[in-house]
Amino acid sequence: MSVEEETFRELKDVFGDRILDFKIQKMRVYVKVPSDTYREVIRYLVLLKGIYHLETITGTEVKDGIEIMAHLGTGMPISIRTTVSSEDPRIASICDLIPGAEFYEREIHDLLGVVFEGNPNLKRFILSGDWPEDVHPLKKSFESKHNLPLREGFD
Amino acid sequence: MSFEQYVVETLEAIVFPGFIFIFFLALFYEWFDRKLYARLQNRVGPYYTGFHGLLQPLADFIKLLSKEDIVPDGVDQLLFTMTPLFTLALSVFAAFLLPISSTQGLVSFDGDAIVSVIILTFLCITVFYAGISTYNRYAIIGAERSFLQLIGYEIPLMLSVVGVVLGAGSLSLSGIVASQAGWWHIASPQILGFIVFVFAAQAELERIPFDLPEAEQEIIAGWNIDYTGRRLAMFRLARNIELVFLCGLAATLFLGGPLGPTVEGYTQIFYVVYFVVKSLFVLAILTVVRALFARLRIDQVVGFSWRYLLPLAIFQFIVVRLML
Amino acid sequence: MSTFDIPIGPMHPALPEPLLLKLEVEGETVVGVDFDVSYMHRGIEKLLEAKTYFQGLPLVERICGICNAAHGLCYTLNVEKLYDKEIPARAQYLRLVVEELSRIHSHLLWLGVAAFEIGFNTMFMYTWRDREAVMDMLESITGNRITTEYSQIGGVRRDMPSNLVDRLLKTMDVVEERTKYYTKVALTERTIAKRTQGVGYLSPEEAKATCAVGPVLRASGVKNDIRADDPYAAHADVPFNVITYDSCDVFARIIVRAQELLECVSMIRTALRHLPEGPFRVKLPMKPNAGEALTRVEAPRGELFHYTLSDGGMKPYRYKVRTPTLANLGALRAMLTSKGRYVVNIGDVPISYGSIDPCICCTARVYFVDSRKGRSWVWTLDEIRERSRRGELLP
Amino acid sequence: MSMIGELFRSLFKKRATVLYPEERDRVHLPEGFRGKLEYYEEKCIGCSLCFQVCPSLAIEMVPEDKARFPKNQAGRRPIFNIARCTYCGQCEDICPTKAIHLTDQYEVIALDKRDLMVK
Repeated sequence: MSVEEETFRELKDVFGDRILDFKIQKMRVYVKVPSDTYREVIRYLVLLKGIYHLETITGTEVKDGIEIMAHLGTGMPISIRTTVSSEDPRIASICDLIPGAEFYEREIHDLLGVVFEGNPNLKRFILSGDWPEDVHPLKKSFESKHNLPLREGFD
Repeated sequence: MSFEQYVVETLEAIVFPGFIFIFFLALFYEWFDRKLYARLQNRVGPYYTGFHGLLQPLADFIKLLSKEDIVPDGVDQLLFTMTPLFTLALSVFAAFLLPISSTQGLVSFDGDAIVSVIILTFLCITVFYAGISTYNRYAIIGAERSFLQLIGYEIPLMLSVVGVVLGAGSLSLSGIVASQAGWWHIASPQILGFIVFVFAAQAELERIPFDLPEAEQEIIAGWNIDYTGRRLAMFRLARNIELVFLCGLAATLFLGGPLGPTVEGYTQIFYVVYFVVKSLFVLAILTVVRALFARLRIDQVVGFSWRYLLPLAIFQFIVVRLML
Repeated sequence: MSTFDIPIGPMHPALPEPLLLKLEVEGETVVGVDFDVSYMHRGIEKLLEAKTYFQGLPLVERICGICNAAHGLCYTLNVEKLYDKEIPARAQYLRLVVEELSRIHSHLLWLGVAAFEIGFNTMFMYTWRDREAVMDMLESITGNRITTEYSQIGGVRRDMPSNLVDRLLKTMDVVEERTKYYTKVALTERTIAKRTQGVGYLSPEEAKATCAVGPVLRASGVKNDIRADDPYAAHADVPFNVITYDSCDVFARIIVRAQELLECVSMIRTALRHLPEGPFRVKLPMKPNAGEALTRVEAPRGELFHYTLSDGGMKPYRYKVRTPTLANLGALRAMLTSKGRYVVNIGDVPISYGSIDPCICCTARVYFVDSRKGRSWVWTLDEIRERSRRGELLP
Repeated sequence: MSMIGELFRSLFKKRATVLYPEERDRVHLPEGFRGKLEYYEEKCIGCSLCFQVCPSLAIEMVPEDKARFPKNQAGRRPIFNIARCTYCGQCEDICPTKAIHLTDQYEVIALDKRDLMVK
């Protein structure tokens, strides 16, 4: 019963069937949860298990929407992934649990257009000021061929 | 005054120990300072213009003169144009006080030791006006810092000069030079005054560790951020002439100015040589201090002046008083 | 007191790269700070999706101008996880040597830049002069000073002959002696102590809350180093101790980085002594099998994070890079805001900013790129001027 | 004050700077240095592996009649645009017949981009 299975066993006991599927690699644990329990799992890990370090949050556009994955932990990272519908990408922010998450959430908001409810300042972070508001470059649908109209009057 | 004495005097004022000589001496000092600073850091320093970069300061000066002279709008026109002229005039007048080619300066009157120090304060005030006249954030902070720094180093500077005046028993530079005929002030306990003077000069010239008014990393160019072209050229020339003045003043007050063993016929040439060599020695000390330290924060500069420079100056003042 | 804000950047002598730091200032004390890192966004993640895995390596190496050995190593380890093939031990040892060598040159560079930030130009000149010895070694081992591209997918690019090993050991003695001298200077020089002690304070709780990484975290007393927690390459069998310091300020970061230099020197020596024989490279097919991989490497600035999702094709479906500076930005904001008794002076901003060893070109990626039309064309100078007048060229 | 010893020692030491245009011979490059590449047409077999692996699109395949070089029967051969090349050396590694070699020439200057084409 290696360390990976142990941590996964604990998560399985607490969250039971809400864990949709999982994958275990050497020193890595991936756990897939529905989007509403995403914040709950992280709160459990941060408050009870005392994991303070958030590596980053990865956003990927998959077939059935946008997949948000938070990687927590220092020694052996636990990755909690959830998918959000691409028409109305909304998810609860984890800024109050881990203040460090603010920049990662703002970056995904810029590049993929996911709205994190509860993020203190969800304004433009990584894209330059004059990049148009609704275009998100990391989406597969984004074609980098045409030149985009510039947004006037940015700060 | 007869006509040819009048011509000699104007020639003296314009050419020899006057403006032209001071101008080239200032450029030479800047070259010496940059070259020694580079050599201390195992670098080469200016190399390509002239022999080992000797003409580099002159090249910079001419380049600045030819550059475009931008006047940003919203600037106080009067102050913006007047401060460079005022600073240059002040520093050249100060340079005239120094006894270079004879034991007394071009302009010599009783009490000119005190006047020379007051000119230093005026120079700091012009720096303040230079900063305030441009409504640029960095310049305002630079000007504010130059005043804070002035509060720090001005009183120790005054005390060290007054200590020398007391030791020499006369208020005029020529008198001070005369009193050092046998015994230079630096050999006596005035050496504390010399140390205070060196640090105060470093702060007056805004060089590291006291270069806060134009701290490159924090406020880019501080008070001279908006000056370009001729105005900046004048400011830099004024700064170089001020360097000559301060090193010359230190040489006169503590190292016996132009005095030294001379051959019969050529006393004047020896005076000049002694003056330049001694002030270069003081300049070398200033450069080594520049290479040795990191820049202090504004509260640390004022703290340093009040906690170390001032007690040292007062102690030196008391010792000189007791010795008399 | 009325506050007005001072912009530092995006073009500023203290900033090596374009980052806009908006400081809200009351007199000389900084009250609030806001960042804008968007000036250097290059869209490398989008670009990597358009390149095959083998072509992606030179691009990933160029994310950062200083710590590119770490980026290259993290990329190759990450992609090799997709193949799950055995990588020869000699390659792992040689990778460790080049990674530690690049950490030495990055820390020496940082010591110089930090000294420059506080106005100590002499130390800047000396550290950068001594760094040249390390750069020459990197050049002879990998063929290029900075973009080493030493670790390839499947091992290392060149073997290290014995004469290079001897030269490397001699350089290590020089580096060790110079680092000891600089640590002595950092400890005894009073003006450095005055400018760095108590400046840029980051309490351990704040460091943990803002997920700081690398020397910034270790200088606040938190023992966290990927080379020890999750060893990669040959770090499992090359012993080293994690340096921490507990005074939580810029001075602590100087000491942590200086002592890490000494650790790197000892690691390189042990690695070179036990260099195993055998092949240094394994041929791997162009197409990895499908799956996802997540790798973390201890870059000179902190923990570097690479993640890839591959659908079996030659090109990655998604490639995510999170650089250490992005993680430390939160810590920087905590350092720069004055809270109660801890007051931040304008003079402290450049050195606190410099103390997280920012590498903005890592943080933001490529902005916009012309897609692969497969044809290259040459614009004459006036054509470019003409296009920019018509507003066709994006800023 | 602690660096004063070092400062005065370096007054008498030889300067660290290498004055590039005058002291060109003091710049010595290691033998594995990756500089401007040179291309041996007779060795090339036209497999266009270098074209596939070049990350910065610096290589372009142009048609080539088979008679000129016996080894190259594929009817095409690469031309290299040094202006786009980033000296990564991937083409030198992947080339099966060692037809590309990165020399140690680092002074790559040209007034016209077309001179930077290695045919």
